[in-house]
Amino acid sequence: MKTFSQGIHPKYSKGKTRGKAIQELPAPQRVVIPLHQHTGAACEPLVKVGDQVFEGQKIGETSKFISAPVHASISGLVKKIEPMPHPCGTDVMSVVIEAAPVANSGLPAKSYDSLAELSPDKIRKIVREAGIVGLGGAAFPTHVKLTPPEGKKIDTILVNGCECEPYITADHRLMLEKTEEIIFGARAAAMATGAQRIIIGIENNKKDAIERMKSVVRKQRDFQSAVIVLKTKYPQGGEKMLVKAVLNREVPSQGLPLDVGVVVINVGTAAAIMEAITRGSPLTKRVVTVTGPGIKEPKNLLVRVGTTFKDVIDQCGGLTETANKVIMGGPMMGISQYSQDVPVVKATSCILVLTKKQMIEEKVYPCIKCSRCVDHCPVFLLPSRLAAFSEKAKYGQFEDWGGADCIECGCCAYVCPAKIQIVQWIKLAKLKLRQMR
Amino acid sequence: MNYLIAPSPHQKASLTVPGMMLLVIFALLPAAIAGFIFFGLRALGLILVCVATAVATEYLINKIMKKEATIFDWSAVVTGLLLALSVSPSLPYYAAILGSIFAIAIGKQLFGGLGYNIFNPALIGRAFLAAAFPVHITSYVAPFFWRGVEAVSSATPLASMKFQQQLTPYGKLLVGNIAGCVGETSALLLLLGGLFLLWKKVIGWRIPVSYLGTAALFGGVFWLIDPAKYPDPIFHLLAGGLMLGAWFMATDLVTTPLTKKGMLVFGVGAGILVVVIRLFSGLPEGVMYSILIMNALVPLINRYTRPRILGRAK
Amino acid sequence: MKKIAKMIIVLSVIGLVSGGVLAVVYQWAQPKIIANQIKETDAAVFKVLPGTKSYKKAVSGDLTYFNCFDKQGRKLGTAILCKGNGYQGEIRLMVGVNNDFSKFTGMIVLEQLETPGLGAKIAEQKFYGQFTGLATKPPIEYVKAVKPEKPNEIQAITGATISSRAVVEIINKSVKQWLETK
Amino acid sequence: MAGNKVKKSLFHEFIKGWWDENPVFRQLLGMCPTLAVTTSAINGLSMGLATSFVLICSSFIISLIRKLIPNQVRIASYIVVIATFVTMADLFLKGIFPDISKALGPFVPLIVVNCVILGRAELFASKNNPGRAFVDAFGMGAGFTIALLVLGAVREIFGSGTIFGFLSFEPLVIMILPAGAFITLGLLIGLMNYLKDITKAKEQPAPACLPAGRQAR
Amino acid sequence: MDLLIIFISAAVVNNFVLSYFLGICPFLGVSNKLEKAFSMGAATTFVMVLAAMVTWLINNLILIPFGLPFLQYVSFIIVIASLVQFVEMFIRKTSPTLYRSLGIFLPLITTNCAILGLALLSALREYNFIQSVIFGLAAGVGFTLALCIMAGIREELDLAPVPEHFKGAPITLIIAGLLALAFMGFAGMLSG
Repeated sequence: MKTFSQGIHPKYSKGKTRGKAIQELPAPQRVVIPLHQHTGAACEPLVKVGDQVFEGQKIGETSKFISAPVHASISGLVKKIEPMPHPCGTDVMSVVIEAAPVANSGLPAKSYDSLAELSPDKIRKIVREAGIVGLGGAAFPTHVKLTPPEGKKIDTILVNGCECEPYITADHRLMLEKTEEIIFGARAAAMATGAQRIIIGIENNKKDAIERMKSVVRKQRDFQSAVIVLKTKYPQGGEKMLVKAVLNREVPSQGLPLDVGVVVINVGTAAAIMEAITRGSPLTKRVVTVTGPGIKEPKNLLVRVGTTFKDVIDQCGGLTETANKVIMGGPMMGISQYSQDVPVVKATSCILVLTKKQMIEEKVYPCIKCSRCVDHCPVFLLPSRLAAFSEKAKYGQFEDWGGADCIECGCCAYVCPAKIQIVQWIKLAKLKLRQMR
Repeated sequence: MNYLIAPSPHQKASLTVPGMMLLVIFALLPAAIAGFIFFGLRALGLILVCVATAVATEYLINKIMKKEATIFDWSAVVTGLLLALSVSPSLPYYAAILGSIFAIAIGKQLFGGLGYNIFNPALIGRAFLAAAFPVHITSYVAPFFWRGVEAVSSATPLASMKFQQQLTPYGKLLVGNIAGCVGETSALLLLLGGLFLLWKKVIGWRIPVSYLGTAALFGGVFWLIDPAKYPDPIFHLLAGGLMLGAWFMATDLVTTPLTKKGMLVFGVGAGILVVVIRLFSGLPEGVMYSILIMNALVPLINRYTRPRILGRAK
Repeated sequence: MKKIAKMIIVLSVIGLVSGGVLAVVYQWAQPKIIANQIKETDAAVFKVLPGTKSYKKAVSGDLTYFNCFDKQGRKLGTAILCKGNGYQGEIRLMVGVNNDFSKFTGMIVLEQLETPGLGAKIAEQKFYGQFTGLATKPPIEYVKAVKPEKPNEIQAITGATISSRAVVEIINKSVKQWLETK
Repeated sequence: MAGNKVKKSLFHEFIKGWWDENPVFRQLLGMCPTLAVTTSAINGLSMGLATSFVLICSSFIISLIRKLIPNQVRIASYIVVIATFVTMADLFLKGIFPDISKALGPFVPLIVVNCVILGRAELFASKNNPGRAFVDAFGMGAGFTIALLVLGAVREIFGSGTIFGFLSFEPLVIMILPAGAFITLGLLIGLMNYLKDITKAKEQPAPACLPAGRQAR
Repeated sequence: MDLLIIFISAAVVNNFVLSYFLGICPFLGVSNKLEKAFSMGAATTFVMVLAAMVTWLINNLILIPFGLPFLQYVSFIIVIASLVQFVEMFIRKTSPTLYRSLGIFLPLITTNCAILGLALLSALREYNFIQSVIFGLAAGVGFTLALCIMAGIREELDLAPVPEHFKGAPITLIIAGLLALAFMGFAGMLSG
């Protein structure tokens, strides 16, 4: 079975939601839609306070290439446009919409039933207009990925069905319930990039998804396609790890998968592409796994972007008594939240609530150079060393020892017996280096 | 409601630094008990004195430097215990006290405390004693001497090999009823302790295996050249402090390389050095020096054995 | 050009003055240095062969020895200068043998670089005194930790076997060499 | 640094080498003999006196002839002067104190390259009149001797269990070994730094080990 | 065999820095960065080999035959100083890159006591020409070895909270002491 070198085997804790079908969360009364939900430039608002908007209407846009528009996820009135808390920890200019009946239900969206009608450019345009970004967590605008630069040939679309973060089962459910849609989206991506081959990589802890995917792939004719089963290991879902595991190609340092002829898209993204093409609907909803020991009834929910965490959590029976940490994303790379008032954004794959039991505060010891971080770093860095350089503000040495190649997966901090916040130190140094330039 | 804010990852492995130290202490216990059985109350006294002095020194230095007390990371206990196990059971108590103070104060705290020392503190203490009290540190007593009236001085297997070309039977070397340091005589119990640490993943296999392997191979080469003059590889492995050194000292996390390749380099280097010192220098035993010298090279080893970063040119 | 000339002149003058001054000092010191060396040899020879009043230096190959005579000019024996490698560096020592070459009359360590407090004990009376009266044949041997029994045995220093062994080997080697030249 | 801008009092020139600008503890100069010969107090003292002799004489002579020497051959001339005095000291010791000469071994001739001497020649004697140069050299020599004596005494007390041959207890042999020399000096300098800090809040940076004279050609 | 013993003795067992205390100044001054340490070591080794040759020639062809032993120190130090000067000029002319990496260290070598110490020891031990050269090479290698080990350790210590008063020279000296302690393992290697 294929996999990459090093990495870790955390406790996966996916059992609570693995078997639960995706339920759609009813439209909330109020949504907060940040104008910056993706990697790249923020959007400018296209609406004013008091405007009527309908579900699916584009409310934010920018002319920058690396960016993606945002859309209203409910119909109603624009209440305010001002900086609001964002799950990434900062305040971001956001459009607040309150549900209200609106006269205009929007233009009939143009949709296509078959890919044959579409040119690569057309697909990219649809993807961009629909505001699709990578739904695995990084939120990189998908149309950018589908636009290979001059002279770069893409041969493979790699569909990422690893979902290596513990607790999260959103992609797992999608692969079970929207298999055809995912394949359709992947084919669209292949068309757009000129790739000949589609490979779906799934970790072997999702046996049912593998079977389901295989049965669909078998029927697929226009592209050479295959399902590759991968050994369960974190962070297999990282692009570089996945490309290495599946194709044994190494994404160059500081490079992208397209440098080695690969485009990696998440299964959720593929499904969203299909929605945009066949139904003309922009990305206004996504699947969120709401789980963790602090949630009364863990679920997989289809949630409108902009719904506050509170609304989502309430739908799952609320928090337990002992809940004390709310995280957007998985336990390895997720961001802990100050309140439940932040909205679900396009990158929210999971709302994880942990209790005091998981949160025994760890005393930090000096690094004892046990080399566990080195043994587990999937990109072969010396993380403890990088953290020490960062701590002593030796950014030159940090760079010399390859600090910029860190993918911030958190394996080092996970295994560290001294409980040093290695990832934080590395992130800090990377930030300082960027500021110096 | 206030939620806890903490950086990712939010899930961590359970092993902690004090936990690792306690495991090391646990793994050393069989050898320490064997020392007590073979060398009597004197050995137990030495162990207690070394551990107590090491901990007290650590505590005092923390106080003087106004730093947080670090005695509960148990590393000072490990240092004291290792030092006690690697000295002769007849070492006077005052020497043991001085050695422990030197190990903690100069070998560890002067570099900034746990995690920053370049050399293994216990070995620094041992090397200090070897240089300060050369006679005490090289006088050994026969095991079970406490049954008799008076301590009988006796040569270690390595010394009898070096100076009289006398081999000691393997059985004795395995069990440990021979003259030697408090905790180094029983190769079998040390091996057990080492395997326990390996199983608990406190240490890796690379250093002990490459160290022991190189010592056996390199020693074996000389044995093949002249079996009459040089001891055989098994003798190399079982005699002296090699087992203690390979499993508990050369694997000291702080003072060994970070990289996998580096660990192999470390083990091979130490293995060659130990054979060279045993066979060609004036000393019968070279484990301590071989590890200390390799400790000094660790920064260079780390630097030149850095793994290739994923995606960087080969 | 003038500058270079000045440089050369100044340096030469300094050099000449320096050479001159040193030559004078050397003239003054040289006899004293030689006298010191003689005094040292005297002391050593007199010590290893008690009763010596005069001696004659003899050199054969790289071996130096002194034939010693008493007040009446009778040959007392020979003091042999021995050298060889010790634990850490060269050891130079002198042994005296009596005229019929039956026993050693004394030994003294002239120079050694052994470990202080350990190997350096070879320069202590307790160790080198053992050689006085030792039988010359068979060659000297050393024992460890027990009292020497045979007439050609000495006890090695505890913890400094190598240094003790080195001394024994150096003496045996030099004496053998000396016997061959006789 | 050596007080060229603001002339210090002669007394201050004399006393500075004892502590403030102690060549060993504060300027870290002349480390080789400091470490090598301080196995006993008497050796340290002898070495200190021999070095002081060379330092004083050469500083005085260099200051006398400083105006005659062209800049380019400055260092070469200094070295010759220093080497001359070193040879004199060496011959003197060999002639009169053969035991001390033996104990100090090759470290007597190595006074030639003791950075204290060339450093004083370059930084002070070449810029000051013979009187001041003499006083400065005397102070520095005294400071150097004190440092060596202290180090020698410490090492002798612990290493031989004796002081000037008296007193006795079980010695720590390590103290007379090279390792002991390094560690003792390191600890002493650390201690001096600490004392300096508590006696004077204001720290003047100790000059680097290599005096400016070495960089100049 | 004889030459091998001279080499191992000077390079490892009786390392110039760690057991003869020669070259301590550069050892303390230039050991903070590995690249610098290696360049310094290489430059010193080069000069040492040359100095070993030239001083041997002077000692055995001029000083001894003409009975001028009292000029030994003066002539040796002059030879070393001019040698360094000459090497520097030569390197500057022939290889600017080498000059850039070694050049700044060359003037410092004149007063490195290891060079004069080498010349004196080699004269004292009455080595022949080949032995002198090997001795010079070994001493240089040993010096470079000690310097590089120290530089590696000091780079490591940049990351450590060494007590304030012990930063710099004190901790370097203490490490040198511990290194000397470790190198004691080789003691007695050349006996017999």
